[in-house]
Amino acid sequence: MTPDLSVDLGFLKLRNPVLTASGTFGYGLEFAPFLDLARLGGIVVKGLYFGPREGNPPPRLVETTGGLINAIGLQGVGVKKFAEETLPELRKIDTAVLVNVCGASDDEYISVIEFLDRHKGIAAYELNISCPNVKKDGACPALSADGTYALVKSAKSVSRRPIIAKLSPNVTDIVAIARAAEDAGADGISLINTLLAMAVDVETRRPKLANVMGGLSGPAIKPIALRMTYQVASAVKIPVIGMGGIMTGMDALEYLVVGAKAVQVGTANFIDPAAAGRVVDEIAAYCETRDIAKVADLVGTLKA
Amino acid sequence: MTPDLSVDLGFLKLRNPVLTASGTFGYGLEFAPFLDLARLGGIVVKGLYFGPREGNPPPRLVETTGGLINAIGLQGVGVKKFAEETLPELRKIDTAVLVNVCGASDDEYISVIEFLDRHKGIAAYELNISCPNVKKDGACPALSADGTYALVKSAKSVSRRPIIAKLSPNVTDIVAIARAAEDAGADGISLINTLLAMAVDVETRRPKLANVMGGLSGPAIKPIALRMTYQVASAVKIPVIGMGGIMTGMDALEYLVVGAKAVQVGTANFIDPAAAGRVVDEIAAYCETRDIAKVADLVGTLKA
Amino acid sequence: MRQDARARIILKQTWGSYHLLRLESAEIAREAAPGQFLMIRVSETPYPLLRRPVSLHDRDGSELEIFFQVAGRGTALLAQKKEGETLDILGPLGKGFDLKAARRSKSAVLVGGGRGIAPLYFLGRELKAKGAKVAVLYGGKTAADLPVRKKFEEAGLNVACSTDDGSFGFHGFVTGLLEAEIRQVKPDHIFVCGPDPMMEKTATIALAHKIPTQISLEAIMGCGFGACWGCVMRIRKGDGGTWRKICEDGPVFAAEDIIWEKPA
Amino acid sequence: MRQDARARIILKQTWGSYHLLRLESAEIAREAAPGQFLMIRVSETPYPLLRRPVSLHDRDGSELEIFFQVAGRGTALLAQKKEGETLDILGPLGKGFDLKAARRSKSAVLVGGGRGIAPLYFLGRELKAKGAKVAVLYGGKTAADLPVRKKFEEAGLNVACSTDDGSFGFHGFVTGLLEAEIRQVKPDHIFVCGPDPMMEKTATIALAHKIPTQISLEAIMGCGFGACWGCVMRIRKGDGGTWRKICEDGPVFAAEDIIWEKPA
Ligand SMILES: Cc1cc2nc3c(=O)[nH]c(=O)nc-3n(C[C@H](O)[C@H](O)[C@H](O)COP(=O)(O)OP(=O)(O)OC[C@H]3O[C@@H](n4cnc5c(N)ncnc54)[C@H](O)[C@@H]3O)c2cc1C
Ligand SMILES: Cc1cc2nc3c(=O)[nH]c(=O)nc-3n(C[C@H](O)[C@H](O)[C@H](O)COP(=O)(O)OP(=O)(O)OC[C@H]3O[C@@H](n4cnc5c(N)ncnc54)[C@H](O)[C@@H]3O)c2cc1C
Ligand SMILES: Cc1cc2nc3c(=O)[nH]c(=O)nc-3n(C[C@H](O)[C@H](O)[C@H](O)COP(=O)(O)O)c2cc1C
Ligand SMILES: Cc1cc2nc3c(=O)[nH]c(=O)nc-3n(C[C@H](O)[C@H](O)[C@H](O)COP(=O)(O)O)c2cc1C
Ligand code: FES
Ligand code: FES
Repeated sequence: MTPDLSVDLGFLKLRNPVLTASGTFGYGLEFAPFLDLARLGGIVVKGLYFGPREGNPPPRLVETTGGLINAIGLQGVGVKKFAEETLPELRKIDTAVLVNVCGASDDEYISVIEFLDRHKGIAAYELNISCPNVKKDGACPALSADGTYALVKSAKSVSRRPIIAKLSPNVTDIVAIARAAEDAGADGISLINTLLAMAVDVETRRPKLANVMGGLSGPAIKPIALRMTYQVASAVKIPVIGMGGIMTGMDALEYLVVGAKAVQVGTANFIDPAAAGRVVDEIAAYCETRDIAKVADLVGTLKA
Repeated sequence: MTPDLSVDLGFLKLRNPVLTASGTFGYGLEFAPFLDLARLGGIVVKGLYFGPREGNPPPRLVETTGGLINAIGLQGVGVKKFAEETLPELRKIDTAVLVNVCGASDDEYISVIEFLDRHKGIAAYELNISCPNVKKDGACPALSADGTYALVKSAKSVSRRPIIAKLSPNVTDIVAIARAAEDAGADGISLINTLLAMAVDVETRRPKLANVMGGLSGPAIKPIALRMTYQVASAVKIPVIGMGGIMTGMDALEYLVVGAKAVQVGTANFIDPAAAGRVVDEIAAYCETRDIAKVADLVGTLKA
Repeated sequence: MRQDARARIILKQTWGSYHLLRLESAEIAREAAPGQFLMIRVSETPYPLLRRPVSLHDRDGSELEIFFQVAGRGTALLAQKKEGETLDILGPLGKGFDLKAARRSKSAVLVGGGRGIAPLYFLGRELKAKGAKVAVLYGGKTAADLPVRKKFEEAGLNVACSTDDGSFGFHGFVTGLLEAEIRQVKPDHIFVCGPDPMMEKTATIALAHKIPTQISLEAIMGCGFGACWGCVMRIRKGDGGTWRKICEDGPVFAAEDIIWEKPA
Repeated sequence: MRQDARARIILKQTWGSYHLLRLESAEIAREAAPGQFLMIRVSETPYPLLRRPVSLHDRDGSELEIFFQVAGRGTALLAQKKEGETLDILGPLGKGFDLKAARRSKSAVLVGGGRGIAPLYFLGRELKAKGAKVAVLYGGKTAADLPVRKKFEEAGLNVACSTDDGSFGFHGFVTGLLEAEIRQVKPDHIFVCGPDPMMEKTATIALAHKIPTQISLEAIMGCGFGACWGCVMRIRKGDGGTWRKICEDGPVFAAEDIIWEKPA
């Protein structure tokens, strides 16, 4: 008997709990040659500012043990080009499309939302209040409960679509930030964004990233991300989407067990462009062999 | 020409910049069969509470990608047994011995220091205000600037020996915590302790650690630790001792380049019990081939 | 206790998921005793990160043998090693079996389950050499899980086997064989290594019959030589029991001292 | 552009730190063009984590060749692969060389330094097949860094070599050979791949002589197919230059469009 993989975020029903993480799946279409996008629970597209953005100078990437540090700096095409060229193509694909919303100022977040609100084919906004690669030393709204509350509040006040607040792991008390987002009316929470990190080339005495610091992702961070997902899912009532180092279906299931209703696959997409589809298959296979009729029944089943 | 590996912390001169990290080198003597302890810059012994401690139930360890999560819970013999049985043996070894001081309360930290102050053969105290495995959800004084300031201040007020404050990476603003330690009179700062993390066994739906959460160490965390070491070394005047994922001499040199005056080798000691000695050799070899006369000249040479 | 970074693999045997490696490592072999173990570096990369503990299966002059079953990543990598390659090993580690206690024993019973048979071959040969009468009870899931049975017999140790599916020998758990054995001739010493439930059951039986019993425990190990305090189990020391290090104080303990806890 | 998770290695050649692998991968081979590359999974473990980009060295029916030099962890692992084993590859990636522009060229000069020679063999054969007169300039540190020289000659492509230490051919940089070549017969097209300084120097020379020149760039790559935006360099598009993806818009660019930046 094939298991029911669907999950319900309340504001959004997903075919399965596997989304692709923003910035690791381009605008989605880049992956069409490698997997059937309609098999995904959803796609979170690359972070969008209102206008096109230059991003940071290279080198932008450095590999570490089990991880990847990136300092892309959110280079991108901006909302207009996205709405005109990419969104129509994405609409043809039968999967949930979420837009990762960025802004240099609160106003920019608002303008992005107001602009996209006028275009069809977007299931929800993921508010990227946690990118470590834009301001100095990784500063971003998600580093404080107040900053998070204020931004989520104003986003909710204008948006006609659900808002998912994407949190930063570079904080002392992730639960306090999550509660602030919930109090501000966020429909859901996704975490974690990358951990502020750096690497040095001893020979040249230079940072390996032109931006000096960047965001660490990949399997190396999974234990930290899983811990934070567990803490947040245990503390808030709104649905939580977990991510960080998911490479396999079993990794994804760990997130569900600690309380995430859905997950996002990130860095794995670079290593194996079919990874997100494989994760779906592996979750299905696991449920089948263990006679789990509904994957949603696994959510929050941790015995702790 | 053999390079000069000595480094001067101001309050303490070291034969070379390589210390062993607390809790990863036992009480030191466990490693005598594998390397000549006198070749080390110094030994930081396992965290000591005043009395003997039970520690956490097993499982206490779980391996992750490039990392190790531990929840030992500071099981240990206590200061009396240490002073009577271990310290006399350590005194015979020609290397700096540092004691990692723990406490369930501020008073206990003080009693540990007052007790050890009466015994010879300790070069400095490393104040472990950052162990994530003792209180719930990793709570510890190093999570707040105030907590750090208060504890360091009272420790300094009684101690007749230098105090190194060991910081936690589980914070939003590591620089603020470091400054608090400096303002309170700390003679040095060491970082990082482990990152709060967890892992789950999907089959049993149980955490892989009996303690649910533990501290992540090893190569996986090096990019985060290096970033924090760089931020702190750039912000304070007192010497900084960096650690996190150091496996090789080149890893150690990255820490010196970003501003650490010395480093500690931790998890690597489990994998290769001769690791700390090898790191010393690799640093020496690097300096020799690059005609670097004094390793101290590499400290803080990052071009950023 | 020392490190041999280049212990050469001079023989390899494979039975399905079970593998035997014979290593040339003179100093470690010289110091080795039954029940002790090695910590083996299974990869030069940081993945997997930690060494893996494996018991000494046999010792012959300057040579050591290990016998292991693939359980996951690390043992899978170990299983890929070929003759002529070298291994980075630490050993001999732990206290091993107390042979003094066993010396006086006229009849010793060795109970091994699955991969747990590994340390019992070395032990059995030593006991036999010391003139003890040795009976080996060897349990596995199926006939395919008894690869070293013949090896015991060739060493003059008589072996009774059990399989969970009845495909070979006694149909049932090896603890069933033990109870039968005890009914015939009550042994004056029992040595056990296997899965936790099997060891716990054996302990119960042995204690009921007041037969001195030594059990070789397993735990996830960070270092193997007493430095990380990661491998503890609750062990009585006269007292009500404290966390003691399996790697250093064990891995072998007296059945009556072990406090079996339910998993976390 | 597709994934072939099981491209079989049907031939392996090794010269010191240089290696050549011939792969059976029909679909990717069919689509392949000179200057395109593969992203290769060098390990099934997460270490190293990312795929490694390697140029297409040749294509023959359903077979592909790659030629690489060991530069670190990943290429070292790739160098350990044996005939009969399979590789997980993505390809063909990137735009490759613009052969239309070159079709009219009567005389093309191919300038390769070290491992940078890799894409020029596939290119040279295609140009020759299209009837162009092809001269190959091949530079290396020493004679040992020119392993595929004979291979070019056997393909009927004449090769002039240079070595930094003078151990073979012209004593000096390959750019010296280029200047000499230009003095004799001014080529009407230049194709370049090698270390950044060598490519930058070549660009300067070519631009000075107003010779259309295509350069194959390298960058650290996260994905290889345009998804991570990690591989950018500053490229002119009429405009003053913007960060463009080497993997998708390149790796080959016109010399005049490349803005060479000093390292961060
Ligand atoms: C003192 C001692 C002696 C041992 N002797 C032998 C032997 O002679 N032959 C043999 O086949 N095995 C032996 N083992 C067990 C062996 O160490 C584990 O099977 C091995 O470490 C698993 O590593 P892995 O990477 O293959 O599996 P992993 O992928 O790490 O884990 C697979 C499964 O094995 C469990 N596991 C992991 N580490 C250990 C461990 N240290 N002990 C027990 N279970 C573990 C995990 O919880 C998991 O369920 C011994 C263990 C100890 C502690
Ligand atoms: C489009 C393209 C085509 C290439 N074709 C070939 C080829 O045909 N043959 C060949 O030998 N090499 C080729 N390279 C270079 C090759 O990809 C790198 O040498 C390799 O990725 C290094 O990986 P590593 O793990 O061995 O080294 P690492 O341990 O990762 O690093 C070792 C050194 O190589 C540098 N490096 C790492 N990644 C890259 C990269 N992607 N490009 C350039 N330098 C890098 C690092 O900065 C470091 O200095 C190509 C690169 C690109 C971008
Ligand atoms: C190259 C790269 C680019 C990213 N860009 C974004 C982004 O635009 N917006 C965002 O919210 N997160 C971005 N992230 C973070 C990921 O969405 C994800 O939160 C993080 O990588 C952890 O998941 P992973 O370990 O599976 O990669 C990016 C990550 C990487 C590696
Ligand atoms: C098993 C284990 C026990 C530890 N015990 C202590 C301790 O008692 N006191 C302390 O300050 N840090 C302790 N630590 C943290 C280390 O000293 C070090 O800060 C951390 O492991 C990062 O370094 P590494 O990545 O090189 O291991 C422990 C770490 C491990 C892995
Ligand atoms: S395994 Fe480290 S103390 Fe036992
Ligand atoms: S390598 Fe990912 S966009 Fe070029």
